[in-house]
Amino acid sequence: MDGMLALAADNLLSPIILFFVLGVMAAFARSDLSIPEAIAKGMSIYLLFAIGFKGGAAVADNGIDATLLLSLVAGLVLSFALPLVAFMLLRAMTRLSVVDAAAVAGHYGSISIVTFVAATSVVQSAGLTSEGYMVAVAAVMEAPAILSALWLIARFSKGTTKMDAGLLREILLNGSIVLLIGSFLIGVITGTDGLTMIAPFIVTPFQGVLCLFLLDMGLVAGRGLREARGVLKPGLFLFGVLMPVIGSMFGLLAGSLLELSTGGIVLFMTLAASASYIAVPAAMRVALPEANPSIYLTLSLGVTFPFNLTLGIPLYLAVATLVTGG
Amino acid sequence: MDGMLALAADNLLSPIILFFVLGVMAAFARSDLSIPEAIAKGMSIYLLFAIGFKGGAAVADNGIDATLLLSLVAGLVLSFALPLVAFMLLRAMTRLSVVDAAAVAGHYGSISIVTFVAATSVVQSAGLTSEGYMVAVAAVMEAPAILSALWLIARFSKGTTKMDAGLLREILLNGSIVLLIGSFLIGVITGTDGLTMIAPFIVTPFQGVLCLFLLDMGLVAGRGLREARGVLKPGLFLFGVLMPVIGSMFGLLAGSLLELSTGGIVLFMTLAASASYIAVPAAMRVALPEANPSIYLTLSLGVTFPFNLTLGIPLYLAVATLVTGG
Amino acid sequence: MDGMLALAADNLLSPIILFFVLGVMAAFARSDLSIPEAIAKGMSIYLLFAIGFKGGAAVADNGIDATLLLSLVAGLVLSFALPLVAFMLLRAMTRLSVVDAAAVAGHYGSISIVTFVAATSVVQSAGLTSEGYMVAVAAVMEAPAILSALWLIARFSKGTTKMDAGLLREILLNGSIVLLIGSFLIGVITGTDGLTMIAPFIVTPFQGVLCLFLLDMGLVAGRGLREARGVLKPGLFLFGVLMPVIGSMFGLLAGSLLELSTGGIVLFMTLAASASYIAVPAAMRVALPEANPSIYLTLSLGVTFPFNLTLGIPLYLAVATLVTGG
Amino acid sequence: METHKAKRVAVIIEAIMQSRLTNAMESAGITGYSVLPVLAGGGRSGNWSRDGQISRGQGMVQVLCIISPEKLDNLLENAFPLVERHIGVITVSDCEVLRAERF
Amino acid sequence: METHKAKRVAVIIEAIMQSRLTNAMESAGITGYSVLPVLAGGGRSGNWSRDGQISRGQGMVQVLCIISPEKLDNLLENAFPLVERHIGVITVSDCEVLRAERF
Amino acid sequence: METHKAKRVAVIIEAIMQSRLTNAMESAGITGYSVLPVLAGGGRSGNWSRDGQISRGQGMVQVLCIISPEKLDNLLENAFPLVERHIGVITVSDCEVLRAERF
Ligand SMILES: Nc1ncnc2c1ncn2[C@@H]1O[C@H](COP(=O)(O)O)[C@@H](O)[C@H]1O
Ligand SMILES: Nc1ncnc2c1ncn2[C@@H]1O[C@H](COP(=O)(O)O)[C@@H](O)[C@H]1O
Ligand SMILES: Nc1ncnc2c1ncn2[C@@H]1O[C@H](COP(=O)(O)O)[C@@H](O)[C@H]1O
Ligand code: NA
Ligand code: NA
Ligand code: NA
Repeated sequence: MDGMLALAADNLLSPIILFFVLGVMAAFARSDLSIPEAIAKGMSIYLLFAIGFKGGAAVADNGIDATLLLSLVAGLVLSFALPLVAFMLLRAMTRLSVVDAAAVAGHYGSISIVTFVAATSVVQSAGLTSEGYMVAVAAVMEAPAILSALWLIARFSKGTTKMDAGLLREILLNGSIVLLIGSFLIGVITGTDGLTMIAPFIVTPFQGVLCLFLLDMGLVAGRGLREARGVLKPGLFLFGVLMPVIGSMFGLLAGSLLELSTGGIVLFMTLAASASYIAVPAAMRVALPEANPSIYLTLSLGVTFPFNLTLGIPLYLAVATLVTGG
Repeated sequence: MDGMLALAADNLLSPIILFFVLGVMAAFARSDLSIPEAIAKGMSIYLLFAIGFKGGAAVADNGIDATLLLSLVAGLVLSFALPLVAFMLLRAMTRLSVVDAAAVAGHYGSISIVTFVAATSVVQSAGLTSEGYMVAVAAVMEAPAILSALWLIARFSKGTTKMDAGLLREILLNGSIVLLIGSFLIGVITGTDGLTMIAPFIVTPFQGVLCLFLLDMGLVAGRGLREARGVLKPGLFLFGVLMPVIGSMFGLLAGSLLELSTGGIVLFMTLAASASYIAVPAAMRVALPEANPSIYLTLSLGVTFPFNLTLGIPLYLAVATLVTGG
Repeated sequence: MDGMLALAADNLLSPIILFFVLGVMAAFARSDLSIPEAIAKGMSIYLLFAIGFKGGAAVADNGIDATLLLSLVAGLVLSFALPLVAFMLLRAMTRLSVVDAAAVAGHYGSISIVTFVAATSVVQSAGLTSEGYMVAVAAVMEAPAILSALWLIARFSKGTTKMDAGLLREILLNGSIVLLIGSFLIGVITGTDGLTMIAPFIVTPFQGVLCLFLLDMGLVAGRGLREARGVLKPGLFLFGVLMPVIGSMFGLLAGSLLELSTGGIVLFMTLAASASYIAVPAAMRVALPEANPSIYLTLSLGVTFPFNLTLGIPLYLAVATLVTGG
Repeated sequence: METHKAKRVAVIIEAIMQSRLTNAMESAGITGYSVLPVLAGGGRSGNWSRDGQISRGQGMVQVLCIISPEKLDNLLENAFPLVERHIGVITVSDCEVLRAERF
Repeated sequence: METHKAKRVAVIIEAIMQSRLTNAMESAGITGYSVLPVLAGGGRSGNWSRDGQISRGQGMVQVLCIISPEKLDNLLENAFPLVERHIGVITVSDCEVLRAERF
Repeated sequence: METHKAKRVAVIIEAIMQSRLTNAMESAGITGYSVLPVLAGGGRSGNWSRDGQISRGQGMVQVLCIISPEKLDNLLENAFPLVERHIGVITVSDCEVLRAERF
């Protein structure tokens, strides 16, 4: 317990978290500090490129692990299943309409890649390693949850959704999925040689870029929270911190069954715990325009993301360490 | 004297200055070379982030210096006072109206962060160190001069200014102040550990980014000069090179009284000598729309900035070395 | 022959090429992956800045080579002459109108700086060195081909072109020429000292940035090819792979006569083989609006660029090694 | 200079709907349009801005379409169903064009 | 398709004045607007462009506001004092809107 | 509030032609204009978009010019030759302005 508190404190005082907090505070104080859209997008491309490639190079280094495929399948299943859990919880805990509840639920089956990156960095600082292919698991978990959300609507509401072929392609060939998987594969192909060649770009400056990126996330999350105060009823807020913990338990289960390393389990827990704030919102705007975006965005980016970043990840690390005994 | 000439020559032939000159020449030749706005803004965010953090980490390393607080106060006083000096000088040397003179004066009480960064790099090359908290001094000197400018108008002109509460907040919570102070504090909190973690991002590539940034500054300053040729009457031009030297003397006085290190004194002189070209112009457009922006922008960015960059900083370094005898 | 195949295979599996392929595939699959325009422009500024400076520093290191001037002249001559070759070939091989053929021809006299950068990196991996001033040769080869294209029109068509003074200035003071030559000169002036200072920015992360940049090139080339399928008649396509090989022979001749190093010859071949896709298209839109941009853009960026990147450069390297015997 | 009557249709719509709208227009035989960026806005669903947006890239754009008057109804009928369930604004105004044969 | 008369008010104004203008509009009960970027311009105070500007970010924007005709005077009266001392342009034109209840 | 009749001329033109157009306007004594970015478009020469463009930076822009009606012909005559050989669209519409002395 003490160890866990120390861990949480350590995490809370890392530059990464502090820059996130700076962003939130600047937004609350209505400072005009802002990162240009192109720079923010550029940094997120950098992060995807870097973690995809590093994951791939790690796989090339260790050889293909027998559990790779099973992990992908487990990720798929979780992404499909978690929205159902979230939906039931939301219907029980909040007064959201079916449409809004389904839309929110979809976000929690999918993942947030920055949360994943932050967890990777915590895992590393704790001196643990993890399976390089966890980035591939992250990629396959992005989209399925959207289908679950649409199924929930079809099942529980009279409303119609517009799941056209175009949308399906957009979801599956989403830029961040393509970049993550593509960089992963290139990492696998070029291996350690490739990594050595571009390490001064994707390894050494990584933490610094992550700080700036989280500053931007803080600004955006803070602005979102300020605008959407009215939306955040207590039940909803509670869901926003409870659901990631529940999700993480599913991740723990999957990771343990697959006998992943402790670090790998932490990452799986984090993936299951995190909520999408880019891919799923975009799909929801197309397929489910009636759902209120400020509800799902505020929950996912304003509540669950900060929770995971500050308390969640250290918690998942502590639990995983406890369970695997090392 | 010889040493100083060598110093100036050295400075003039550093990549940083040469890229600035390249930018000015490209602008004069009407080349279409330009740095995208988002990249320029991204680089300035990078510079603020990096120098704030490094300053904070240095303070964490050396312990809080007793003179920190006094230095901040001295900075505040200078920022309030220098516009009065500048105003009197302008009324004596030029034929500017009260409104234009007050607007220009406000710029010279405030500071230019890039000039400060360039000075830091010269101080370093000269093998000197400086107080890490000088970046905090820079931050507190940004805004007060604006209030002085508005006071000058209220005192000497019939015109009214619009100093609404919104403007005051905008000035104090100006993005660059928030980022600089925020990064400084995070540097103080995370100290050397934090710095080690992100040094490959904020320390090693710093000089290179600074070159590109100054290329952009040169382009923008050059374009400004080309468009505003008509504005630059001899008296005004003279003010643009005289005022920084006078300002630097006030900085020298403050730095000497505070018994700062030689490097610290150079930085204080540079802050006092430099003129704002972002924060103050923006405030002036809101509060004093009648003042002619091409006058204050041309003076601050087209005359004083290049002067400080090329001749001013080596001069301040030579004088400070002479005065402190080290 | 075996060695050459191995070389080609090596090249094809380098991260740089693989990221280009990823971009093309993403575009073909109509993924929404895209690099923001400002970031793409920022990266191209970075590349020009870096190779210009490195080239200049290398010249400073080796002393001015007697053949520098002759190489520049040879570059000029090639840039003027190659469009004539290309024009004849196009008139023989395709059914393009005089206007379209002249416009395309202009592109092949000029150069693609990214192809040049990729060749530099292949030359380096092969353990060869090259003359630092080849970047200056690249710069002088950008513009003359445009004049040849306009001359071809004047000579062979009744159409009029609008070669106003403004256009001439735009072509000669084109941003990328100014940045390349400017950085080169600053590299010459500041030499190894300057390079040491900014190497962590322009040397170590270079390959990584290049990967991202080629990802973007792949996306753009892929989208162009997808949109312009109809344009690519067999004769045209054949020209797009034949012309670079012919061009490279002229480059080989020039490089051999000048007795450049093997690496230098490879770069000269690459310059002659590559086709412009920024400077020349822009000039053509102004001077020759009747020419169909999708023809010249598709050929230059969709056919010749990928050809050079994947097969051309290894071929030129093999040939140059054969000819110089080492 | 001789000008001809035309209609200027401006649709402010979410960026993610842009390609759906222009595809629908193309199917209806309307191929000329331009898309302009929108930085910020306000409406019944609150204020937003590209900078402060929870998820950037989900802002709005303005699709501008100059057409000859007789094609207006066709355009509106094809564009409207797409916009109907979504937030946004459609305006139509009169204008004059040179080179009428192009519209 | 049924359309209704409305007014299109376009205010080109310095970016730093944007929030002051939209706040003033909101106080006057006008909540629908869109802000479009402006890249460059020229006028009595000379030419400027976002690229070559001495201090970037101080460019201009265009605030676009579609309102029902009876609200026009209210808007102009509230917007004008803000714009008055500043550089910029206000234009008003007629347009038609679908879904008139929104304006 | 008192308004005055004016013309709103909008020219969608390739970015590389922008300075040539505004220069031509200035020579014709017309100094007030604003340039707006265009992200994407479609027309007789196909579709393009700033993101997917073979050579970025070669997109289009919209040059907006508010003028008093009597200057319209002068503007069109000076602008037209430049635009004539190039792709793009010119529209003219009626509008009202405040502070008519400025136009
Ligand atoms: N009256 C209006 N004038 C101009 N733009 C508007 C107007 N109403 C809405 N918009 C734009 O359309 C978006 C969505 O509007 P709404 O559906 O009312 O929330 C706003 O954020 C604005 O960008
Ligand atoms: N007649 C006009 N048409 C379009 N935009 C204009 C016009 N006049 C001024 N502007 C815009 O408003 C800015 C300031 O104009 P001014 O106050 O005349 O200097 C210019 O830089 C343009 O962006
Ligand atoms: N009818 C139209 N309405 C709006 N923009 C148009 C129209 N026609 C053409 N454009 C714009 O002008 C560009 C060139 O048109 P075009 O010359 O028809 O290929 C297009 O890519 C659009 O950006
Ligand atoms: Na999840
Ligand atoms: Na100062
Ligand atoms: Na060539």
